[in-house]
Formats: sequence, structure tokens, C-alpha cells
Amino acid sequence: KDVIQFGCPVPMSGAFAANGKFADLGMKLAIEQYGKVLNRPLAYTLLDTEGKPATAVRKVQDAAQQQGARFFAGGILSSEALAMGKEAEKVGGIFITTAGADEITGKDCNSATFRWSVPTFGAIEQTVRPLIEAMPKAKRWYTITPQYVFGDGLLGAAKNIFKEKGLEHVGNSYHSLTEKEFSGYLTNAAAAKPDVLLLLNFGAQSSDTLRQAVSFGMHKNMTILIAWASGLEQFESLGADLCDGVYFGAQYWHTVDAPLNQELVKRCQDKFKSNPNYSLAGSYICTKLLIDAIAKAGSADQKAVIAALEGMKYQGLTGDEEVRKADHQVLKNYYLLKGKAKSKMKNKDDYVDVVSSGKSFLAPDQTGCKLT
Amino acid sequence: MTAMTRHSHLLLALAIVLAMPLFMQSGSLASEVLIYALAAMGCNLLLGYTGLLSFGQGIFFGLGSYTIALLLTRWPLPMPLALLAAVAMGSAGAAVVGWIAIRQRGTYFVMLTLAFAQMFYFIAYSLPGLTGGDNGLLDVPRPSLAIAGHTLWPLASPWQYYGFVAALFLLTFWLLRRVCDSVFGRTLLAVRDNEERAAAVGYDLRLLKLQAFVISGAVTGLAGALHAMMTGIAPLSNVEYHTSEMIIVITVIGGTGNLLASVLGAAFYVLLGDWLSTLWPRWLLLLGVVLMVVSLGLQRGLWGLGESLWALLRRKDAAPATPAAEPGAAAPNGGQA
Amino acid sequence: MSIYLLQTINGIGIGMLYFLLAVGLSIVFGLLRFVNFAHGAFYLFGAYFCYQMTRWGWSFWWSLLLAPLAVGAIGWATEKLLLRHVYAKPHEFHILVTVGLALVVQELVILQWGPLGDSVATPELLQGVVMWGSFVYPKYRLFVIGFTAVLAVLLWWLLEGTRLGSAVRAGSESTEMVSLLGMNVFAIFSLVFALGAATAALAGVLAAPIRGAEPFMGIEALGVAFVIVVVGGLGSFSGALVGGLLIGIVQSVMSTLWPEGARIMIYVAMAAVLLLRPHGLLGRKG
Amino acid sequence: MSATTASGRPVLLRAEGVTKHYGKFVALGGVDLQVRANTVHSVIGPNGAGKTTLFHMLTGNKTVSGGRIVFDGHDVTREPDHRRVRRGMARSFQVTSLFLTLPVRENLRLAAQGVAPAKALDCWNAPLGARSCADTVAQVLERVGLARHAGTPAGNLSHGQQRRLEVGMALAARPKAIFLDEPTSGMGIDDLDDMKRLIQGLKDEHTVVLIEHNMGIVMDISDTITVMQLGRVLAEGVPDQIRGDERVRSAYLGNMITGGKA
Amino acid sequence: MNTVAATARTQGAPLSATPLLSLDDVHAHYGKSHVLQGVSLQVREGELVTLLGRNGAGKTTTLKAIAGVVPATRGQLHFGGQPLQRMATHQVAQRGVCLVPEHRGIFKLLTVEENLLLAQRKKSPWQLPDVYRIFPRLQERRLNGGGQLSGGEQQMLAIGRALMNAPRLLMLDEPVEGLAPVIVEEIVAQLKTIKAAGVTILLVEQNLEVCTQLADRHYIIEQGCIVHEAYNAEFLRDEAVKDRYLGVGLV
Ligand SMILES: Nc1ncnc2c1ncn2[C@@H]1O[C@H](COP(=O)(O)OP(=O)(O)OP(=O)(O)O)[C@@H](O)[C@H]1O
Ligand SMILES: Nc1ncnc2c1ncn2[C@@H]1O[C@H](COP(=O)(O)OP(=O)(O)OP(=O)(O)O)[C@@H](O)[C@H]1O
Ligand SMILES: CC(C)C[C@H](N)C(=O)O
Ligand SMILES: [Mg+2]
Ligand SMILES: [Mg+2]
Repeated sequence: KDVIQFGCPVPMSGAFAANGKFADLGMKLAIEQYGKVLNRPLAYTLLDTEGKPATAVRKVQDAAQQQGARFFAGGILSSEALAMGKEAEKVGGIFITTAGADEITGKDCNSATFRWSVPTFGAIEQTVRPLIEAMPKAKRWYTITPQYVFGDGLLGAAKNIFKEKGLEHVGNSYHSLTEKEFSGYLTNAAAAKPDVLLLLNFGAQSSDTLRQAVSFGMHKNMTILIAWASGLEQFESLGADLCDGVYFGAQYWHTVDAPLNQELVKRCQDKFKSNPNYSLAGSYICTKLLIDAIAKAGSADQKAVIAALEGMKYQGLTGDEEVRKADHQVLKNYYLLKGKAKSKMKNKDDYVDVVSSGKSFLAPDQTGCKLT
Repeated sequence: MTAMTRHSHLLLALAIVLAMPLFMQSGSLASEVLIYALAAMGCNLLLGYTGLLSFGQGIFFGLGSYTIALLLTRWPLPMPLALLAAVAMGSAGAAVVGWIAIRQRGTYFVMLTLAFAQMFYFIAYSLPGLTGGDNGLLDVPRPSLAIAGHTLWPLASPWQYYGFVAALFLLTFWLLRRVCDSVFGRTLLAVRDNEERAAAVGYDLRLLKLQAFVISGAVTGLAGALHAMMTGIAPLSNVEYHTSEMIIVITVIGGTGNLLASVLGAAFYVLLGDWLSTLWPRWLLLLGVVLMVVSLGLQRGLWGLGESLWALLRRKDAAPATPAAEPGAAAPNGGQA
Repeated sequence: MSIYLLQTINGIGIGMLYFLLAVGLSIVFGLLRFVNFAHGAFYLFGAYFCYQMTRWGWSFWWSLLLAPLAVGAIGWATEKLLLRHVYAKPHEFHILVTVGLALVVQELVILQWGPLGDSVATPELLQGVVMWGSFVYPKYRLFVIGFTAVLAVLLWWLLEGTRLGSAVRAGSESTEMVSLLGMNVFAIFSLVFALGAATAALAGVLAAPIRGAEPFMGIEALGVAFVIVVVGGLGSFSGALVGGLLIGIVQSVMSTLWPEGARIMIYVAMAAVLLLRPHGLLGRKG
Repeated sequence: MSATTASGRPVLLRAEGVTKHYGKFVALGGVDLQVRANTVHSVIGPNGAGKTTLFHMLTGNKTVSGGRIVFDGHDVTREPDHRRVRRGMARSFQVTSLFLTLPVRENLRLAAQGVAPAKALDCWNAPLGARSCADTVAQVLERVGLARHAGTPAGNLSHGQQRRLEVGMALAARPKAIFLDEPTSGMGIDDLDDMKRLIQGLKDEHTVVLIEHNMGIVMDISDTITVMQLGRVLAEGVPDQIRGDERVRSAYLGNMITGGKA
Repeated sequence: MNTVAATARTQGAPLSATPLLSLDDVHAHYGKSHVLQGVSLQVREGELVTLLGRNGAGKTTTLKAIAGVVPATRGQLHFGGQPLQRMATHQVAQRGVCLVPEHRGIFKLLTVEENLLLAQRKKSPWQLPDVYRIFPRLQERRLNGGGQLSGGEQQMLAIGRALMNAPRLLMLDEPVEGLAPVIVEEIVAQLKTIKAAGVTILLVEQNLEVCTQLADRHYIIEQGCIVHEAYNAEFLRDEAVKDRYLGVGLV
């Protein structure tokens, strides 16, 4: 009866079903690993958000009412994550997510919402900057951006760096979130003759853009950087040939040298015979954070667990990580990866080399988050 | 429809509303059933009574939710007024879409409403200042029903909110019933049957269809607004093509030309979806199978099935001795493909 | 060369693929009066067929030949087992059954190949690009233009020049009358439906090296195909061609002019066409 | 039915130089027509002469390409059909056009109600009491002999029954002028005479414009006959004149098998 | 039930051993309504037989049952010695049973010529030029859409189309309905040549004049049953029958 109920609200159907599927595994892994906390058994329910914010909210409400769930880790899409964050606060729970939008720990932050993933600012800082250093001759940059807050966040951060470094931003193509055909934008980009093509879209859209860019032969005469890649799952779907020579920004990579990560990789290998990808790892660490905080707080009370989380420092999947109190953002590394030729791959998941990594975050007063 | 059945339908609706809290644990889920039932009833007025298959219902649903979200957050208005405004916006949107779309008929009409739905989606998408773009509008409050500071009906808990939704649902059901049985509703049936003749005997089809659209938009707008208050958000996905599709699917599954059928359709669809999604991540496959079975097997939706079963039961009761002699299979569908 | 010229050429490339995607829908939709929301599912099948065959080490060319045949057969069976029984019902039932079918296919694909997309390699022969001055264009896309053009001519002949074509149009009005003239309408319907499915599959195979294979490509394709069919005119073969090219070019040119509006322009174009020319650019009445 | 009295009646409907083009094809090439009140005015002519097209023009089913139509003192040339119904026009269709899923009675009620179409927007009151047009409906049912089938959906009637309902629909509107497009086509032999009497009886209250191929009816009950050919008026006159007209004979009448018996 | 009058053979086509078409106690339903309640009739090779009756008597339904459009729920149908029950419409048609329905069934999406060509069969003695010779009006409108024809033109097209379909048994449902008298004469003349060419015809027609000019024999149907059968000459004389079943002569 005194089970502590978790909820895993992720899209299991719709265009982001892949992320949902792995997120489910991640939470399962964490819950099974602990089994109990404070001598109370742990359990979780998978909630299919269908990628729709309204459905996500309703499922969170249902889970809160029917199962008494209070701890939610999930939300792949920004829109659903934002909505669920709000709802979690109302039902007296806690929500932790890996979604991208800056507002989650920015202007729409709230006391019950936490975020593990690095926001757009850090993603650009940790990819564009190292790339500039590696290629001082690359002066002309072209960007392709999905037109919504997440894309604009990335674009704004990139523009700041271009300005600071005196680089030429030779053009940008905005596109809608439902676009699939990028040849028109690529024709534009090719005509601008850039040195670097910076892709600010994500998921299937960035895969499509890259695929079509390669078919236009663009990888031969310019460098391509996808600032926010999803990591292993995306490389698998692209295939090694397309990744070869392309730069990717990533939240997580399974070869990262951190004790917790090595442990997770081993668990995954034992259990699923595969390496963890970002969705799985993100869900795992989010769940683990909640469990650890409950243990630390010594209670499953919302207020107490939040207090326990705030300022928590721990050994995470990317090394030292810290939950910042001011905006509930986890401070962690972001990675710049570079795809390698098929012939150089040492195992089937060895798509990339880690070029660099580091932490970059806006100061709390610049995020727009006001937690009371 | 006789007065008898008219009242029995209202009573049945009341029974459903009262029964749901007994069988369901989640007030949100129960509210969602009624909200989608409202939307489906709006759709039914167009599809079942006027013969207009509108893929634009999502527009009105979305308009309702955006309106109430904006009014309750930015220009704080008393909640009942905001709700009325959402209803008005729903019908205004429907008037515009309807005014243009009804110039076409048949498949072209369907496609035109589809085009509008897509256009509206992109408009909402590209006006983040107003609609919040992809993130949608957040923090829609759910103020209590109050007059002059005196709280009449708190809406904070899910079941309290359900009560509010249920009251509005019953009111709307009763109103729509009246509309359908009115001179207007009966004339719509004629329009559905044969537009050319309806025009020839003197009816202004545009006016009739427009009025049907406006009423449908109002009901759908109300549904959208209630949904936004339930979830606390007015997301972009409300105006997606999928919302329109879902409303139509609910309506057809329930059965067209009968309002109570829409309630049945909504309950079936929402509860089935909710249940299936806990069974298997690939639950959409099962849903797909259900849709196919319904469209293959049920001529008049679930309501029709219910009616046939009822008739069968009654016949058994009345004359248990007579074997069900089936006089000749119905004529094959020679006609239209 | 001016960027607009480049975009126009690129638009033709997109448009030809769109044409192939839409033409099957148009035939089925306009001639059989059947609103086929499952058309995208056949496109999806085509793409995964190609993916699977290349994974097994067969060449792309085999899948170009076999996928339409296999998917055509699936379409044929679908028509016989499923759709035939709803022809006589109003079109909301057509929508219901085909939406259901599309869902089932999509989820089956996810079950079999996972929810994540996969890339399909461009056939060896067509890798690389051609260059004319500053204009760079993938060889593969060039091939798609040529191939679909040839196919278009073949299809046109089949639909407008043969008796099968008129039988199909007649059948869309009254199945009863066609059978009274001694023709097996249902066989014709199966055939046409299979043909529609096969063209969609072909589009899927051709699209796979460009866009990869991904479980949700069907839904997206369906949306585009609807627009094209409506713009061109329901049931009109040449309409599908003109509509496809028009939408392709609009989309491509818009990505220079007003990129974020590229999508909305498609729908604006569609609404405008419907209001000014209610039956589409080349559609006939009825 | 004598032509002498007819010519003294006021003109209810006047068409001047009405033309209709379908693309390049000229279906009507300038038709002048005067219909006098309370007469039976028949329009006959070979198939494809443009009779139905002329009806479409007069009743506003389709728009004219040129010319002018004046009804009851109003220029109605540009008015849509539903407006003309309110001015007192009603028609039956050559190709049966009914509300097939609705009962016969409801078909007639809708037709009767069409005269005051604004009432149709009343979404509050049910069509009961005064709104049910019960008297008109009952009367028409009786007149067209469908009282027994009042509750049958129109789609389940036989062809001939549907033809009678078709005429009933026009009657139910209680129009000034009633346009009947081949009302007897498909009617049983036994019904022809009834129909003939019915049409004849109409002219006390209405003005009848009739398209008919059954010469037995046309010659017996018409006050005026207009013969059309190739989209133009070939001849006009009282039945005896038309019967004697050599051009009409060769273009249309032949030896009059149709209805020769009646 | 069947009160078929026994009739002496006075005139008509030579009898062949088995009739080309025979119906034996055929029943048919529309949903629950029992429309044909045991129709029995025979049409012999080369004969022109009419089926008369009041509105709603079941004439059209009888033709549809023969063509396989409405399934016979009971009874036997034979054509050329072979049973027709449970056969699909197109299979019946392929055997040479050709129905011109009362609504004519013109394809609106096809032009006049396409309508004709669709029905074309090589073995038919009537080809395109023959049809145009019979109905010159069709040739004038040959590129018109089928939906844009006048009522009479549609009727001509329907008959022309049937002829091109190589009929062994031509079933016409009120073929001269709505036609101008000259055209009716023309069609009657054409039906005579068609008959002379050896085509068997089953005619449903309200116009007695037409029927008696053409037919060898008549059947009268009432409420789904054949109530009278007579050879033409006899029928012409028998005012009582016409009076009783068809309401003629009351005038
Ligand atoms: N929509 C249309 N487009 C083109 N031609 C048309 C159209 N409608 C009718 N026609 C043509 O106009 C001519 C006149 O047709 P109409 O229907 O008026 O003839 P009608 O005199 O009523 O003949 P019937 O006695 O056979 O009914 C015919 O030749 C017909 O083919
Ligand atoms: N589709 C249908 N559904 C139900 N009943 C029908 C249908 N079609 C015809 N009927 C009924 O069947 C009976 C016979 O109809 P049928 O059409 O065979 O008559 P008919 O002799 O051809 O009459 P008509 O001379 O008027 O054409 C009629 O009473 C009619 O009401
Ligand atoms: C994990 C990421 C793919 C999520 C994405 N950036 C979003 O928030 O919409
Ligand atoms: Mg006519
Ligand atoms: Mg009949």
C-alpha cells in the first residue's frame, strides 16, 4: 500500500515514439536497480503522452488521481514538458525532464520542475566555440533553424558567438516543424558558399537535413555541424556513411569516462545487450535523481524532496553534476562529437570520437527564472 | 422524434453523467469524455444532420481553448464571461470557415475544410506572441464559479470540475436536442438528403448551412475552452489536423444523426484509448483494428448496434417461440462506389 | 544562374516525386470516389521494402521492380478483403476504415523495424552530383525526374487511352450500370486500387534514398498528396502532374523567398485554387 | 379551356430574348415567351430542343446567359431559385428529385414550408401545430393519391409514385405559377387521366407551365402551346393551330403514337 | 395464386422447345418488403414480350431480378437453359442479357461516344456507325458529357449503348418515356428491326399503343404476381382485361 509511485510520461506513439521506448527502459532500469527506498517499494506507470501536451497533462492527472503517483520523469518534447511541469506543481508532485526548451528552467520554471539536459546556450557554447578553435579558417557560417522557441534559442546563442568572433553569418533558413523536404533550403545554403553549415533542428528533421545535404555533396565542400543531436539513436538511424566527418553536439555519449556511466553501460549490456542511448540514459538519471533525493530527504513529501534536490551535488553520467538551486537546472557537460569513417569503427556503436566537452550555463539571473 | 424519446434521451444523458463518477476513478478522464462528447455533438450536427463532413472542427476547438486561455491569463475576465467569449469565438471562426467552405460540396467541401484546418494550424504556429507557438499557452487558471466574491462552485479538484462540465454538458445537450427537433433541424435533414431539391422548394442553403456551422462552432468552442481549463494549457496540438480527425472518428463510431450516439462514441473512444494505451505501447494498432471493425461491421455506428441488440432482446422477450426468420438478405449495394 | 532558376529546377525534382505520390491517390480518390487515407501507408511500405531489400544485400534496382509488385498485391488484397465492403457506405466510413488501416500498417512497421528511422543508401551508380556552373544537383534526383517522367507517360496511356480507363470512370458513377454492361466492376476496382498502391510504393522506394525510411513518413506524405490532388483536380491524371509540379516549385521557390512560410503557402495555394477553380486546375465536374 | 378567354388574361410571366450557352453550345438562342395568368401553357418540342433548359432559366435553377425574365411585375432575371419560390414559382423536375430518406409527408411539409424559408432558421420550435402545414400536406396527399403512403420514405416508392410526389412537391408550395417538367413521364396508364384532370383543375388557382410529350394531354388541356426547336420558338398558338402546323408536324408530332389513345 | 389465363395460340413467333428465358415462381425482397411474390413467365427465342402493370406492380423489380441486380430469394431463373440464380450481374450480362434501366444509367463523366464504346463488343451486329445512323442526334452531341444530355437524348444513348453490347435478350424498362412522338415512332421502328434481327426483347412499357404495335405476347403483373397472359391479337380485343388490370378505357 505504501508503494512510491513514479510516472513515465513519454510519447510511445507518434513521431517521437523511439525516444519514449528507450525512456521507458531507462526508468525501468533505475526502478529495478533500487527496488525500494525508505523501505517502501517502488513502482512506475508508463504514460503515453502521444506527443501531445494536452494528453500528457491529462495522463499526469489520471496517474495522480488513480495511482497516487507524485514523481514524474519524462517529457521528450518541449511543449509537453512545459505543460507537465506546470501540472506536477498543481498535483503536488515533482517533474524532471530532458527536454530542450530554455523556458523549462527559464521564464516558465517552477518549484516542482527540474531539468537534466543542457539548455540551448550551453549546447551552442560547447559546439560552436570548440569548432571555431579547431578550424580558424572557417569564417562563413550558414544556419538552418526550425522556427520556434527552441530553434530561436539556439540561433540567438550562435549569433552571439559569430558576432563576438567576427564571423560572417552568411544566411539562415527558417523552416516549420512539419517540414520534411530540405532541398530548397540546401540549395539556398549552397548558393551562399559557407564554410560551415550549422543545423539547429533536431531529431528526424536534422537527420533528413543531413541526409539531403550529403546527397547534394555538401559534406565535401563544407563542414557540417548538428548542434543538438540525439546521439547513438540518431547515428544508428543515419548510418556510419552519413556521419563520417560530420560534427554533432550531444548531451550524452556512452563512452564518457564517469563511474556511474560505466556502471550504467554495464547494466545495459547485461540486460539489453546494447549501449545506452540518450533517451535511456536521460530517463535513467532523472529517475535515479528522484530516488536519491527521496532517500536523502527521508520522506516522499514533495517539499522535502525538492529541498533535497536543490543544490544536490553528485557523481552523474557525465562526471560531476549539480542541481542548481536557483533555477532547478542540472549543471553538466555537453559534448562535441565527430563522426568517423566506417573502416575506423572499433565496434558497431563506435560512430564518433569525442572532440571536446565542458559546462556552459547562463547565470541564474539571465535565465529569466524566478523561483520563490 | 416523439416527445417520449426526446425525454428518454435526455434522461439517458443524465444517467450517463451520474454514472460516470461511480465507475471511474479519475475525474479528469470523466471530464474528457464529456468534453469530447460535446465536440462530437457539434460535429454530428454538421455530419449527421446536414451531411457536411467537416475537417475544420479542430479549428473551433482550438479557438475555444486559445480564447479562454488568453482571457483568463492576460485580460482577466470573470470565468463565465470568458467561457461565453470562447463560445462566441468558436462560432465566429465557424462562420468564417463555413461561409467560404459551403461554396463547395461533397469531397471538395471536405478538402476545403481540411485546407482551412492546415492553414489555421500554421497561422497559430507562426503567431507565438498570441498563441505561444509550439509551446502553447500555459498556466490557464481554473477559477471557482463565483458571484460577487461569493464562491458558488469551487472547481479546483477534478471531480468538482467534472460537476461543472457535466452541468454545461447537460444544458448543451438539451439545447442541441431542441435544435435538432426544431423546424431548422428538420430542414437540415432535407438539405442532407437532396440539396438541389431543397433549393428548388425555396430554401437558402447557404443560410441554413451557415447557421448549422455557427451552432456547431459554438458547441465545439465550448468543448475547447473546457478542455483548456481542464488541462491548464491551450496547446498547438489542439488545432492540429489530428484533433479534427479524432472528432470525426468519435462521431462516426458513435453513429451519425443522433446526439446521444456522440456521447457513446466519445466514451468509447476516450476510455478505449486510455485502457489500450496501458496495455501495450503499440496500442494504436489495436485502435486501428477497432476502427476497421466498426466501419466494416456497423452500419450506423455503436448506437445502431445498440439499437439492433435492443430490438433483438425485445423480440426475444415478446415472442420467444418464433425463430428469427430473416426474410431475404438486403439488396446488394449496387449503387455508388 | 539565378537562385530562382536553381530553385525552380529543384522544385521540378520535388514535384515529380510528389506527382508519383499523388497520382495513385487521385485515381483511387477521383475515379473510385474513395477517400483513401491509407494511401500513405503504401508509400511507407514501399520505402521499408526498399530498406529491407538493400539490407539483405539485394540491389536497389530489384526493389524498384519488386516493391510495386508486392505492395500492389497487398493493395489488391486490401481492396478485396476490406474496402469492398464499405464502398456503399457514406464517405465518413471510408475515412474510418482507411484511417484504421493506416494506423495498423504504421504500427506494424514499428513492430517490425522499430520506431526509429533508417537511412537507405543511394545506389552506387547514382551517387554523387552533376554540376553545371554553380548549379549542383544530385545525380539521384535527376534520375528520379527522368524515371517518373517515363512512368507518367505510361500511366497516362493506361488511364486515358484504354478502355480500362473509361470503365473505371464509369464505375465511379454507377457500379450497377457497369456490371449491367457485362464488366466485372469489382475486378476493375481491385486492379485500380492495386495500381494506386503500386505507384505509392514506387514513390516510397524512390524517396527512400533521399529521406530514409521512417514509420511516420506515410502520414506526412498523405497530407502532401491530398493537397496535390485537390489542387490538380480529383481523378485527373494530368492534374496530379500539374499539381505535383506546382506544389514542388512553390515549396522550393518559397524556401528562398519566405522560408518559414513555405508550408503555409501550400495550403493557401490549395484554398485559393479551390475557391477560384472549385474542381481543381484540371479537374472535371461531378 | 377555350383560347378566347385566355388571351384576355394578364401576363404573369414574360421572358424576353432569353439565351443560354453551355460553353460554345447554344442551348437557348433567344426565347420570347408570355404566360398568361390562370392558363395552361404547354411547351413542347423534340428532345434536346431546350425545354428543360428554358425551365431552368425561368425558375432560376441555372443562370441565364442573356435576356430578361419578368414575373408578376418583378424583374427576377438575377434572382436565385429560392427567392423566386417566394415570389410564387414552384416546379417539378423531369428527373425525379426528392428527399429520399424522408417520409412522403415530410417531403410535402418541407415543400410547403419553403414558401416562408426564414422560418426554417427557427431552431427552437418543433414543426408542430401551425408549423406543420398539416392542411396543405393533407390536401396535396389526397390530390396526388399518396395518402396511403404518407409515412413511407420517398425512396421506397415506385417510379410512378415518385413522379406523383414530384408534382405534389410543386403543389405544396401553393404557387402562383407551377412549372411541371413532364409530370406524366413514367406514370401508369390508369393514372394519366387523373393527372390530366389534376393539371386542368390547377388553373383555377394557379398558372401552369407544362412540358409534356404526351400529346393526348397537351392538346386537350392547353390554352396555349409553344413549340420549341433547336433552342428557339418554332411556333406558338392554340392546340388546333399547332396540330395543323406543317412545320410542327414534321419536326415533332409525326403520327402521334404517344397518347394517341387517351 | 397465379391466375394465368389459358390462352389459345393465335399468332406469334414459332415456339422453340425450351424458352430462352424462363422464370418460375420468383420471389424478391427489398429489405423486408416482399415485392415479387412468385413471378413465372417465359420468353422464347425471337419473341417480343411485354410486361404490363400499374405503378409499383413490380415490373422493374422483375427485370432487375433477371439481370441479377436484385437477388431472387426464391424460385428458378433460366436463361438459354442455364440457371441464373446466384450469378453476379456482370456474368448475367455476359451471357447476353442486357437491361436498359428506367433511369437510363448514362455515365455522366464519360462523353456520349465513350458511353457507347464502353459497351462495345466485337460480335455485336450494331457498331458505332449503326447507332449513329439510328440516332443522328447522338452523333451531333458525341463529344458532350453524358450528364449534359437532354432527357430524350439520354434515352437514345441508353438504347444505343445496349445495342452495342451484343444482346441476346434485350430488356427495356419504359424506353419511350419522355420521348417526342417522332422519336417514339423512330424507336418503335428500330425495335422492329432489332426484333427482326433476331434479338429477343422483354419490354416494360406504359404506352399501350407502342406495346400492341410491337409485341407478340403480353404479361400483366399485379402486386408481384403475373395475373394475366395473352397473345397480342387476343389482348387487343379484350377490353375487359385492359380495363380490369390497367385501368384503360374508363375514360
Ligand atoms: N450542362 C450542359 N452542358 C452542355 N449542354 C447541355 C447541358 N445541359 C443541357 N445541354 C444540352 O442542351 C440541349 C437542350 O437540353 P434540354 O434538357 O433543355 O432539352 P429538352 O428540350 O428538355 O429535351 P427533352 O425533351 O429530351 O427533355 C440538349 O442538347 C442538351 O444536350
Ligand atoms: N429500393 C427500394 N426499396 C424498397 N422498396 C422498393 C424499392 N424499389 C421499389 N420498391 C417497391 O417495390 C414495389 C415494386 O416496384 P417496381 O419499381 O418494381 O414497380 P414498377 O412496376 O416498375 O412501377 P413503375 O411503373 O412505377 O415503374 C413498389 O411498391 C415500390 O414501392
Ligand atoms: C531531446 C530533444 C530532442 C528535445 C527537443 N529539443 C525538444 O525539446 O523539443
Ligand atoms: Mg427535358
Ligand atoms: Mg418501374
